[in-house]
Amino acid sequence: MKKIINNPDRALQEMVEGIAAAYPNEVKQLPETTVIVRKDAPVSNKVGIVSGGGSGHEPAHAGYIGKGMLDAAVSGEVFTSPTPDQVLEAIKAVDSGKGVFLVIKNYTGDVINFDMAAELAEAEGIEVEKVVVNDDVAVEDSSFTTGRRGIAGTVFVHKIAGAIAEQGGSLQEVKAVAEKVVENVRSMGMALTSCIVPAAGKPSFQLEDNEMEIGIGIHGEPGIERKEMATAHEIAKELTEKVLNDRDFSESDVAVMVNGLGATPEMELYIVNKSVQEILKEKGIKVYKTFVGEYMTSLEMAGCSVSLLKLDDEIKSLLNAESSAPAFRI
Amino acid sequence: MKKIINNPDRALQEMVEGIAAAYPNEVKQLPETTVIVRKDAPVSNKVGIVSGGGSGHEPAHAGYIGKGMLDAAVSGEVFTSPTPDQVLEAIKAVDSGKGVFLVIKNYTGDVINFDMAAELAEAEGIEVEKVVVNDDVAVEDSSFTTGRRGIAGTVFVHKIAGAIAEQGGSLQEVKAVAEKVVENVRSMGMALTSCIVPAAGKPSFQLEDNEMEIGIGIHGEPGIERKEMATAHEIAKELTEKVLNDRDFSESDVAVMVNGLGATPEMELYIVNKSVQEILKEKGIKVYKTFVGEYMTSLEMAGCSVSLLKLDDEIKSLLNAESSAPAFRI
Amino acid sequence: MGLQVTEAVEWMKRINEKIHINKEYLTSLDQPIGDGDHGINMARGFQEVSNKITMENYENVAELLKDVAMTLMSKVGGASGPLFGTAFLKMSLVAKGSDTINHDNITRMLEEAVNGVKQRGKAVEGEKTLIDVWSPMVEYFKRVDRFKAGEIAGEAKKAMENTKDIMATKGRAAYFKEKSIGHIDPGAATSFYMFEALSEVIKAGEK
Amino acid sequence: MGLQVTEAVEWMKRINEKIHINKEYLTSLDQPIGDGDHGINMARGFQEVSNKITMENYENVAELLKDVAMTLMSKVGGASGPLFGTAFLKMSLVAKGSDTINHDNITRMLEEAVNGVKQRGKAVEGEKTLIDVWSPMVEYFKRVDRFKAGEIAGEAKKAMENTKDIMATKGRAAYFKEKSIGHIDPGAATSFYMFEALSEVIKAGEK
Ligand SMILES: Nc1ncnc2c1ncn2[C@@H]1O[C@H](COP(=O)(O)OP(=O)(O)O)[C@@H](O)[C@H]1O
Ligand SMILES: Nc1ncnc2c1ncn2[C@@H]1O[C@H](COP(=O)(O)OP(=O)(O)O)[C@@H](O)[C@H]1O
Ligand SMILES: [Mg+2]
Ligand SMILES: [Mg+2]
Ligand SMILES: [Mg+2]
Ligand SMILES: [Mg+2]
Repeated sequence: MKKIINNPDRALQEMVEGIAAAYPNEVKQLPETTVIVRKDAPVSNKVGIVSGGGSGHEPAHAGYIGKGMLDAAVSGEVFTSPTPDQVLEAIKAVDSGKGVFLVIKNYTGDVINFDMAAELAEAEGIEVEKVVVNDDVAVEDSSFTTGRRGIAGTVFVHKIAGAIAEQGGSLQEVKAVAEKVVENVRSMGMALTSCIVPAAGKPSFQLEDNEMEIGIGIHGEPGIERKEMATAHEIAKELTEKVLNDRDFSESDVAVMVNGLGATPEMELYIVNKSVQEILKEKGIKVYKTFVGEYMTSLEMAGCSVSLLKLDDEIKSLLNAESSAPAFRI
Repeated sequence: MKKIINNPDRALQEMVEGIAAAYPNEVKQLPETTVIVRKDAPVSNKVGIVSGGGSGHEPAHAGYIGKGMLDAAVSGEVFTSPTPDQVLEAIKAVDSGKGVFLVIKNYTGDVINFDMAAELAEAEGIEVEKVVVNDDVAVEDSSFTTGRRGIAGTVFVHKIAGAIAEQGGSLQEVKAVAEKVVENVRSMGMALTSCIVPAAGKPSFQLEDNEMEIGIGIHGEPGIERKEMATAHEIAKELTEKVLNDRDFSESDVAVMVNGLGATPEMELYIVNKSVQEILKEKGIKVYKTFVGEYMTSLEMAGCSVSLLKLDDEIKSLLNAESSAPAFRI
Repeated sequence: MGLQVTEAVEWMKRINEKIHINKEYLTSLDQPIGDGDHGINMARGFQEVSNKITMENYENVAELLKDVAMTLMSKVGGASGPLFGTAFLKMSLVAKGSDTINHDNITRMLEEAVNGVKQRGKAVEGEKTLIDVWSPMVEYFKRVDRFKAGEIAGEAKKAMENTKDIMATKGRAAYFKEKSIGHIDPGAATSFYMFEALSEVIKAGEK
Repeated sequence: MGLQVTEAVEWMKRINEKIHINKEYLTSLDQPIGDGDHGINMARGFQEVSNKITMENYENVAELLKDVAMTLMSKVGGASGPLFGTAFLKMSLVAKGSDTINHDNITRMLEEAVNGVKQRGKAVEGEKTLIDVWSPMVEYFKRVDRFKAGEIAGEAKKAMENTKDIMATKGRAAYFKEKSIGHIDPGAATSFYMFEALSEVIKAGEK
């Protein structure tokens, strides 16, 4: 394992300090936590938006802190949900009295830890609401199982929940629009390589030179299907069609996200984007806005995901609203 | 070699089309070229800013096109300077009559091809000026040799030349401030892995598991020195001190860029940033603004570079000026 | 016999030891059907437990178990942190007022632990989780009328191994559906070490 | 004897062939002291040259050489594209008005080519570049009084091999300073193939 770190056990803490040191005018680290909040938190008369999860997904989640997006991001150990006490600190730091909204990705750990934090916060008199993002169509949607994972589509939820909160929306209004985004966003990912959890020191799985994993998550877990390596166009087609088969996007305006998982050259993301746009055009789906880059990563995994968000006028206007988050400036 | 491409011979063209397809309201591709220009080019009464070079450095250079930054980016084959005819097309497309300014990284190929384009443009009556960026302190500065390479510091030149042009600066004013930035910016990089030029199909060099290359460029070339792998702090120290030894930054306000080369998890960049900030603080150097992320990459190379830009009031205000470039929004 | 504070502390330290020895193994169980952090998570958590309880003087086992629970909840994260945390918290609640952990109260402690985990994890038996060790252990303790050190580890091991044949429907392993079959559940393996440690402490007490 | 259009076309096609056969070798020369694209660049360029000249009918060698130059300049990029482009452009200018490339004009053609490259590349002899093949070849052609097919390739090869001992001061290899010693310059190797192809075409014409 070659990584630019000092010690796997201190990587999380040092990263958080490095983020705080990078943007001292915009954010601050809550003392003795791995929580980063807006410098001006709590913003008075605004619903606080909190997200987070394991680390290793950077720029998620701290990169999305800013005016018009998140108020706080809680980082756990690499790929490990943060603990309830950390989430609680975040909630307390961003509550202005108007309540706090949690954006949670649908993983057992994230759901449990954030839920526990919400209970603790409510016990302290803070109103808390949440949404659980489950955009990954690689996994079957089922109420009998863990259900779908939350992946890159989560960034759209951050953006739009953050925008309505910034505009003064109530906790219930934030929740309503966040739920609408969750209903309307779908994603699918693939990987060429695994990644290395620093504390594990070796790749989470092995792929041969002619293999790829389809239906990958963002925690270095293997995908749903191992296949022979294909062309960019075939990959774009497979991901996009899986997304389109899952939800009716026809005749819609959509936002597209082609997300790199960490080690994919941007060149390749743009080649994928070319095919995605062609495929959508063929199907009569109108692309309103496109995002290409690294938004929700998996350490140094090579691969990408494609997300589609179906838009209506409300979501469009919230998507276009100003955001000062370093990793999602609009 | 595993890459998400269709064919190495078409990768450049398809990437350029993918960029154009991603931002149809902001940019356009000049037909039958690999040139991307601002949608509204030429912007009347504004000096046009053109940059470019080989591809494989994304988001450089097309990601820096936008109001307040570049007017055009010319992409060559991977790591290969674009040809004069392509650069000429870019110059012609962005000239509003106020002249065109070229930001060139100091590589023989880039310098020659851009110079030839400038000569051709001047023959067509377009006024052209240029700056050659050579921020890489890994290479000795010498007028008897090729001299220093241009690396990540180039992004600061784009930003600041773009800002003054947007404010209506004349060609000479743009040139003067761009030269000031070049005089005041220094960078140094290192790598943990090589990268794979698609058409070559194999890594440009090999590094063992306990080795790193110090003084790396951005074209997959080996570094100046091969060393035993070190900690993030040691790496940050070596890069920062090399930069500080080259130019007097003491008592200055600086902008910092911790740049990922393509496959480095952002987590690691922030860990490096933590050390860089500590080192600068110790030396009494005041950090005015920090940029952490992938700004000037080398395909899927793992590694990073550290750049420092010494600031005065003029450069500060230009650095802070609005930019709508997707990869450098301010 | 029963476990007094000293033995209960010893139990926790043995869990910590076992988890450290098997940290890589536990992580490797979490790689094919999870995200490869289970051993790392549990080792971090039980190291903190061990540090914490070494520094404290407990008057009763309930207090000790509560500290274990809180430490796991605030140091592990992931799914396993709050779930094992809940298990120990529930055990602590049942143990309140008792001086020891003994055969009389262990069944109720484990039963409450399982219920707590089920509620937190929205899971039941047969979903390939740590419940599939804890729940059979409740049944086992119900069946026997006293601590039988020689049996406990074996029962837990059997339960752990049975998770191999289950198709996961909860936790990360659920994403792999049929492909999750054939792998031992990492949380079940950690649970086995917990019961193995328990049996060793009981055995030591019998001497 | 001299090269008429047909032979000059044959010369270019042979260069193309040699570069394609040695594409990986040329690229591998560019890896330790460059960016590993030289073979790729030259193969792309000469493939385009070959396509272009196959489609055209040239009246004289100057026109042919001009197309070669323009194609290299607009299809290769990097340092080598404009530099070899300049070399062929200068040769074309000298060849203007001549029906053939022969021993009388080749010296002047190469001399002008070298001057053009030197000016464009701001380089001189001894900096470990393609100049270190072209310039010795000028000297060679000055020394002899007629085309000697048997010697040309050997002379070029010697010059190419001599670049091994030079420390680079221009081009990417200059970044490696002392470490550039011991490697053949990629552009010099390509230049050798150009002269080797020339000698073969001359030899074929002698028969
Ligand atoms: N819903 C659930 N109910 C009970 N136990 C669960 C549930 N989800 C996961 N687990 C347990 O947690 C273990 C995984 O723990 P760990 O790897 O530390 O956390 P994570 O899955 O968040 O990475 C699984 O092996 C399983 O035993
Ligand atoms: N300044 C220069 N003058 C003459 N030749 C040069 C100069 N710089 C580079 N070259 C030649 O160009 C060759 C490299 O070509 P190539 O690899 O295709 O371009 P790049 O260096 O841009 O990647 C070198 O081997 C050398 O022969
Ligand atoms: Mg985990
Ligand atoms: Mg090159
Ligand atoms: Mg896990
Ligand atoms: Mg080269």
